[in-house]
Amino acid sequence: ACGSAPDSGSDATGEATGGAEATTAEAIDVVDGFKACMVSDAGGYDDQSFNQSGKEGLDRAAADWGIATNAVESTSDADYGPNIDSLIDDGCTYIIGVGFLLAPAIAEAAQANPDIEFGLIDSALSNPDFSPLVLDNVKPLLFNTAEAAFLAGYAAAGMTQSGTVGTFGGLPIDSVEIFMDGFSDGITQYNEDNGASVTLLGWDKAAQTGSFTGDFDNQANGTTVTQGFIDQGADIVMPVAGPVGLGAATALQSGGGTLIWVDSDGFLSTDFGDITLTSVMKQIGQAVHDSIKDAAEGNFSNEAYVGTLENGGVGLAPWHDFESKVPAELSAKIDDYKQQIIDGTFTVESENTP
Amino acid sequence: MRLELRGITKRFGAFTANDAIDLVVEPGQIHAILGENGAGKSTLMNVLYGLYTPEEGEIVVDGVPRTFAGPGDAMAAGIGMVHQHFMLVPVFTVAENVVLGQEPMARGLIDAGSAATVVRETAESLGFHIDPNALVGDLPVGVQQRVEIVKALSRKAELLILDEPTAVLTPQETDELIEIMRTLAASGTSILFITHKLREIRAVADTITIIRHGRVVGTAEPTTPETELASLMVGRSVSLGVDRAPAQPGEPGLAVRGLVVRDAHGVPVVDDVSFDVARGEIVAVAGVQGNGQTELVEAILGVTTPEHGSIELAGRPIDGLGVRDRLDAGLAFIPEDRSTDGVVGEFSIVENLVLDRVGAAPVSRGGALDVAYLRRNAAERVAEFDVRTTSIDREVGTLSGGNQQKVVLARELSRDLSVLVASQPTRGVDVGSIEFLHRRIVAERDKGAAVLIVSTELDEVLALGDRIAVMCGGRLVGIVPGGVSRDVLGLMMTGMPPEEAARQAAEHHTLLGEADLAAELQAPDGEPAVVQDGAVVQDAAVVQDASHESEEQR
Amino acid sequence: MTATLDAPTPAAATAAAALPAPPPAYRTPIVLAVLAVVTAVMALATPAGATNVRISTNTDLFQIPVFAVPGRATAWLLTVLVLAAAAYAFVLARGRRRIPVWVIVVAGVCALLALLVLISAGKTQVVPVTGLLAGTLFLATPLVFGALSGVVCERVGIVNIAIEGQLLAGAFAAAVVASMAGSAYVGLIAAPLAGVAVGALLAFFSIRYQVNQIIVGVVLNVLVVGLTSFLFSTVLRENPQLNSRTALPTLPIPLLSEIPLVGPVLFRQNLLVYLMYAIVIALQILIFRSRWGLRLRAVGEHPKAADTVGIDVNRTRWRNTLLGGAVAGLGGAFFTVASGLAFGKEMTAGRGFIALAAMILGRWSPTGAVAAAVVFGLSDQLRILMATLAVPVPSQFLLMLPYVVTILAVAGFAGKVRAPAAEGIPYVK
Amino acid sequence: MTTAPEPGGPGPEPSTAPAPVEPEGPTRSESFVHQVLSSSWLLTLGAILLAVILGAILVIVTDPDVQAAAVYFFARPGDLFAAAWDAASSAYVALFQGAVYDWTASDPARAIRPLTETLTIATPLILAGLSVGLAFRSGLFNIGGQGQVILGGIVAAWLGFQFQLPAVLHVLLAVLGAALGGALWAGIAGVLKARTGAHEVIVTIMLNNIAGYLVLWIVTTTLFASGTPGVSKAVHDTARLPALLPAPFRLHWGFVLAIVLAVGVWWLMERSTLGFRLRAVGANARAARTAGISVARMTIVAMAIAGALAGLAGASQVLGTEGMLTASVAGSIGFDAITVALLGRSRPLGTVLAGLLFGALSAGGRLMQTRTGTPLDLVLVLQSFIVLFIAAPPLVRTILRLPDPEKKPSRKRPARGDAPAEQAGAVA
Ligand SMILES: Nc1ncnc2c1ncn2[C@@H]1O[C@H](COP(=O)(O)OP(=O)(O)OP(=O)(O)O)[C@@H](O)[C@H]1O
Ligand SMILES: Nc1ncnc2c1ncn2[C@@H]1O[C@H](COP(=O)(O)OP(=O)(O)OP(=O)(O)O)[C@@H](O)[C@H]1O
Ligand SMILES: [Mg+2]
Ligand SMILES: [Mg+2]
Repeated sequence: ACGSAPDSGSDATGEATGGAEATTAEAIDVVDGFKACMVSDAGGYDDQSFNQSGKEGLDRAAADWGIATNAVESTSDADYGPNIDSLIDDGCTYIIGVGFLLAPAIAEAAQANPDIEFGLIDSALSNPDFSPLVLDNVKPLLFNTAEAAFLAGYAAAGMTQSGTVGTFGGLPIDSVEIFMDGFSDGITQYNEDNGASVTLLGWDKAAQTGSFTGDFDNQANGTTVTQGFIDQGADIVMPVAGPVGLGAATALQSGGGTLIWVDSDGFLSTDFGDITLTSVMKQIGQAVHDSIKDAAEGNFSNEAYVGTLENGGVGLAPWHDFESKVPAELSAKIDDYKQQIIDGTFTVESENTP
Repeated sequence: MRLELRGITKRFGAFTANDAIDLVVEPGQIHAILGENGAGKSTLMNVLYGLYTPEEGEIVVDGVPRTFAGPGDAMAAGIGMVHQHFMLVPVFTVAENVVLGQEPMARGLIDAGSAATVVRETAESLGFHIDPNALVGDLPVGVQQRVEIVKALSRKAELLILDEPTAVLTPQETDELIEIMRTLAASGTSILFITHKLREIRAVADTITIIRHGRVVGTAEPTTPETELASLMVGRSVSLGVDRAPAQPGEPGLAVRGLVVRDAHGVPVVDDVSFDVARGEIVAVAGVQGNGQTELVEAILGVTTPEHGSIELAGRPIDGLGVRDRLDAGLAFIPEDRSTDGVVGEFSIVENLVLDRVGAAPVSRGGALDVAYLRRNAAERVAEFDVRTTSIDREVGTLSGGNQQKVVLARELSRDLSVLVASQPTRGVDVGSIEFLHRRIVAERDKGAAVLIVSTELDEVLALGDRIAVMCGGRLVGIVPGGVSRDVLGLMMTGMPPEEAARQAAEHHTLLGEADLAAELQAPDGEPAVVQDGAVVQDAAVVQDASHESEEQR
Repeated sequence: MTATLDAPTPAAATAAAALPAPPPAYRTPIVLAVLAVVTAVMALATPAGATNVRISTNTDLFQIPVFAVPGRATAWLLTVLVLAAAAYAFVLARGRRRIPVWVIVVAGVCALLALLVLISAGKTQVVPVTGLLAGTLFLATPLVFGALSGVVCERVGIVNIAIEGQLLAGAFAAAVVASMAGSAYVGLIAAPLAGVAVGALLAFFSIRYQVNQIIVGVVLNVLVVGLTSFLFSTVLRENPQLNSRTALPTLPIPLLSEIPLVGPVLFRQNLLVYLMYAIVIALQILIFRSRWGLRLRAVGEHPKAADTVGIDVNRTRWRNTLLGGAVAGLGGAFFTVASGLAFGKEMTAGRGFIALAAMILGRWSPTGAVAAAVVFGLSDQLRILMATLAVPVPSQFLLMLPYVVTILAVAGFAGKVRAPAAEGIPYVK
Repeated sequence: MTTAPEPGGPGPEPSTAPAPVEPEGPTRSESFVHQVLSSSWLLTLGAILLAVILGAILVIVTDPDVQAAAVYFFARPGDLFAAAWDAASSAYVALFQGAVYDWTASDPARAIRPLTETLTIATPLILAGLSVGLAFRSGLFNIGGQGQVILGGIVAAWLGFQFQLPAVLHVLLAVLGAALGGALWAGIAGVLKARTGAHEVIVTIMLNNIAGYLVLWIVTTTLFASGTPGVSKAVHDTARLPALLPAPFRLHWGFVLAIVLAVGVWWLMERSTLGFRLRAVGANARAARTAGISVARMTIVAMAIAGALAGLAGASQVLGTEGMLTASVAGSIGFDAITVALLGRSRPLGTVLAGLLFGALSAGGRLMQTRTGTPLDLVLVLQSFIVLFIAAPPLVRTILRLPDPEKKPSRKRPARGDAPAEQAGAVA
């Protein structure tokens, strides 16, 4: 096709309706003028983490049902309000804010624009006195990540050769610490169950202190922190630091360690599939996708969506390459806990739960 | 080398610094160029050395016309230059400075050994010794100058330009320099010797070219009478001998007791100095630059903390006070380097005229500047001190040095002052202004201020000092009455005690002193070109009609 | 200076810095004495019990078993060492002699070690000395490159605030070109070229147009962040194959890499780190002893003097600004190919500014810059270790540690630094 | 001596007559006229134009449609040009609409909203820009705006939610507290510089990082934490800087504060003794010292005032725009402020204008992103090119072939090294 022009009938504008290629999803009845939009937090859509997952959900919705979408990126906290506003301006009818940092901006916009629907990932709204704030036109999309992280912790404790595992975060913020809390609990549980003494480096749940690299940018810091864990004998590490986790992966790769990824299935989304034991998945994309479907069909509700092991909103990724290496009884025990959590007979608690 | 300059013209914007200058230097000749400040001497030399490209004219070396794109070309053509402001890197060693640009190499790195050898051998051929490994910044200026000469000669210069080389030397050091110049000339090196001091020219030059306002206004022989040279150089006759009454010392003004100041290395740079200046008296401090005068006045001002000793201002100890309080106590201060210490170049004349008294009425009230007062003050001071400017709002940095200096003096002399400390009050100022500034300083004395003048120019010291203190190596060598002979001061500047200096000076004169004597003998009317009320006439501008002027003043 | 947008030239800045009368010569000894007191306090606070130290890695030829060091005794020993350094400094200061940098370094390292003992004594975790050192080197690498770039540029009289931009441009170019070529080594060629491009802009504006160098530097940083992020969000997002992961292999040097302790740290590295050694050594020798270095320094100290001996000042500045750019650009490769990572937005995360600090702290000399970078890397390592050892301090405060250490170092020891005299001043004949 | 020879005259006789004229150098009033004549506005426009062109090139070459059309360039070159024009023009049109006036908006309020957004965003930039500019003129390079904004924000938030006070009093207290917070933080750098000579560039960079982690910690403390993680309690309404316009406009009194402070800084620097001293120290510290001005004290004072201004930028965010404290309250205000101050030549008027330009670019950038998907980073590229071009007028003249106003018969200043930047002219 090199050098030959496309025939003039179909031009670039054809793309906007490019829903044609969506094959898997069944068609839905989209409300007239529906437009689904998204605002990232300051991390931006390339964060290899929740902004990116959210955007994938949005893109998938566009592809599946041919709905109009728009996504804007924020570069700082000051951008949230104006970005939401420019989306309102742009004719969006359903606007999703990614990340708890957008909560105040979403609350404000929702109160000012009662006819527009909003979604908020990772946070519910609250009043200044900590009491929950429920607005008719805001749907919180929450994830009980600790549940899945618990399973990952259990798995890590069961799989470690050295009896030491580690975790670290990018910055000490709740959405990061919740992973670390669950992970820690999983290890404690394993030790209790098996009289083992697997130690966790990098997070002290009781004191809520631990290892952080200081930002979500400098991947080299992930490498050094992980190398520090390896030097202490750790052989499995769960970085909760977006792209900085890739730095951890390189250290694990050269140090013969194993990685537990977070947010997405690291086996698929990173280049480090061969050392990825499993991933703590937070199905933000799916939640976004589903909430858009509801809104598009006119079925918006302000009821919070809580991703749990039960509804598959959070989960442990498949073992992939490690399938053969994970002992059957460990795998079974993990499934067992999963079931108990789903049944409600076992709960994972974290003070960082949204 | 035979050098010929033909019709050299150099302009800076609309300003013509050199105007069709012709000049011939014969091999082995010492060719003096005489001209007052700003005449264009340095500019011409910079053209010759390839630093400036002339707008017009030709440089002919040994009959071949040359164009110099940069100093590299000039050096290649055998021209060496010792700049008025030394071109030495202070943090480099002597050897590094000398070989810079033509480094001897060994195994890819600079051959330190042969660099040192070059220094030693060149210095020895001129009859002195320099430590090649000394840091240039640590050396006295006189030695730095020798480094410059060694640097030029080590580049096989056949023509050596010396731009005002004697400004920083004691008379005795000047003698040594003259010896070196003669040695060089004898070995065939041509020398271009820039100065505005007539006595030096007479002592050493083979021929003289006089420049005024960028033009060659005449050539002369060393035998030409000083008066003639002077009027050629200045274009008129000027008196620099300040006509002043004898001092009438009153109460103590400034008292310095056992002052010791150490530098960063712990070396005492002011070493146990004590003296008094009474009100109504001028004490002039003579000495070669870098012998502690700077630190002495800085300690008086309070920007340097002395290790020992005390300072009293009008009988009141000021040791614990900061600069601000000392100024408020009646100290007026004229720093030696006006552009770095005296004025803020980017500030207007208006602002600079109140730089050290913004905090008090009438300059400000309630923290707000009184703009009307500032402008009125500026207009008055500019008129009073004859500051030449297009506007009082002009940035001081764009004024000429002399006018900048007038701004500093105008500021300091318009305050209530009991003590005036002035360093190099007329450095780089044109002849006419020197006269004016000196008169103003004497006027302050007569109003009852205690005045301390620090100057490296013996002429100035002799012109102003009621008493003269000489510093050497941080110590006060002695205090002698005004009007003593230059040779005595010169010897004291080398550290010799006054009595010894007086004895030796009587025994044999310096070359310059001899030249003076010779000139006296030659002077057409036999009138010695010296003294008037104990003040010495500045060589540069000879008094012809002193009588006329005295008449005027009567 | 009204003319130059009123940014202070560094010359003015340093002049101001040097002003408050000659600082007391006893400052360094006093600071060291304070440090000794702090160390003593730490020794007092050190719990009973031993610190487990490991100085070999699993892959070493000679395995040295983990051994225990008595905590309190070691802490006191370190205190004595710091005290000795302080005392020696006092003696030197009284004799008004220069206090050599190593005295300060020894005291600083001893104090840091005492902190290490304080946090690790009586704990089961080991102190992996090799790992600490290797991590220090790792963190110091980009800082060393950045600081060396600063040294070259500033020694020739051009203030290089654009180090951050040069590192980032280098990181970007290394990743993209290595991805396209499929070889990490090609990235090592592209990175310095990108740095040179940034250096060329710096030189163009500050030499040719005499724009204030601080302005140009600050703005170039913004420009590079803007450009790389823009390209990342457009071209690289659409063509992920342009930004894939390529890694420089580790090249252990036979024999040397088997030396206990230092072997694995220094000689089990990739090419970029070996290049760093070579550049540090070469610059340290060449700047002070070669023709190039002499002229470089002459131009930075007294350009007019250099001009009068036939050195083309502005050409010298141009060349060395480009060279400095190349060094920093090469250092940028650390973030991508040398770490085996793809490019990420703003992934240099302010290291260029830390490098600038290292250069000043290192007094404009290559070895000084290395020492400063190592101090920074070590304090960063220490805080990582503290977090790992679960020291009960909020994580946010641990994260501050390297920055606090830098401020203390600058305020305590490096105050009276002298920048090249002509730095920041354009040369016009 | 620089007096030109008077033709045939007797030379410079000392005289007490009113000063004769020296024919060199521009005076201040002259240079003002000169600046106007040299059409600095034209130059500024030229600089912006060049930056816009470079930005357009960047947009065009990275645009997928353009790349697609380039593949078959020889078959149908028109497509390429159309696609290129489309990519660049739509981005810039959106930028303009987002910054000034949006004629496509649904209602009049929305149409003029962009301009108010520009002013809102410009507010902290102007305040922090004044901070950097004041420090510059006092001879200090304050890279620490970021940290000072944060400290200002922390104090403003705390005073804002912790106390119950009458409206005017409360906001005054919170604003002053923010200024004090910024002043103290910057004062650390000032004191260290004055006492130990520690380079303010290093110290302020480090303080930025420390402040960043400090605020991260503080929003998690029980004192600050709200129901929403990472966000502090909201400040009371009594502590809010009141809105200037009704909702949906966000413009608040912070903007008025910024303008008033710009005037205040002008007065301080040009008309007060303190400003005089600060400028003297900045321009020539040695001469200032000789004139009895304490350089150390002025260093501390300058940093403190600069910190106070930056702290007010934090207050403007916390008490005005946002109403609460978040960990990234400073955004990139502290760094943008450096460029703003550089562009504004450290003068208050220039800083206000530069702040407005940057505010416009960032407000417009958001709409550009929303409408055309062009990454916000383009704004950074535009900003840096504008500053570079404005700092190098000869370059702009050469490229745009503008006449050189220097070429009139006025003597150039002797080699002071900075002459070319001189004509940067009034800016923006
Ligand atoms: N680079 C320059 N730009 C503009 N004017 C200059 C420059 N250099 C010198 N001038 C002017 O040219 C004139 C001649 O200066 P020059 O330095 O040659 O004088 P000089 O004879 O060496 O004086 P001095 O005895 O003081 O050294 C002076 O008026 C000076 O102000
Ligand atoms: N020499 C000095 N060096 C540095 N700062 C000074 C100096 N003198 C005064 N200041 C500072 O400037 C402020 C005003 O000082 P000053 O006493 O000069 O006031 P002022 O300008 O005289 O005002 P007013 O005329 O109303 O008394 C003082 O608070 C002090 O901080
Ligand atoms: Mg928490
Ligand atoms: Mg001269």
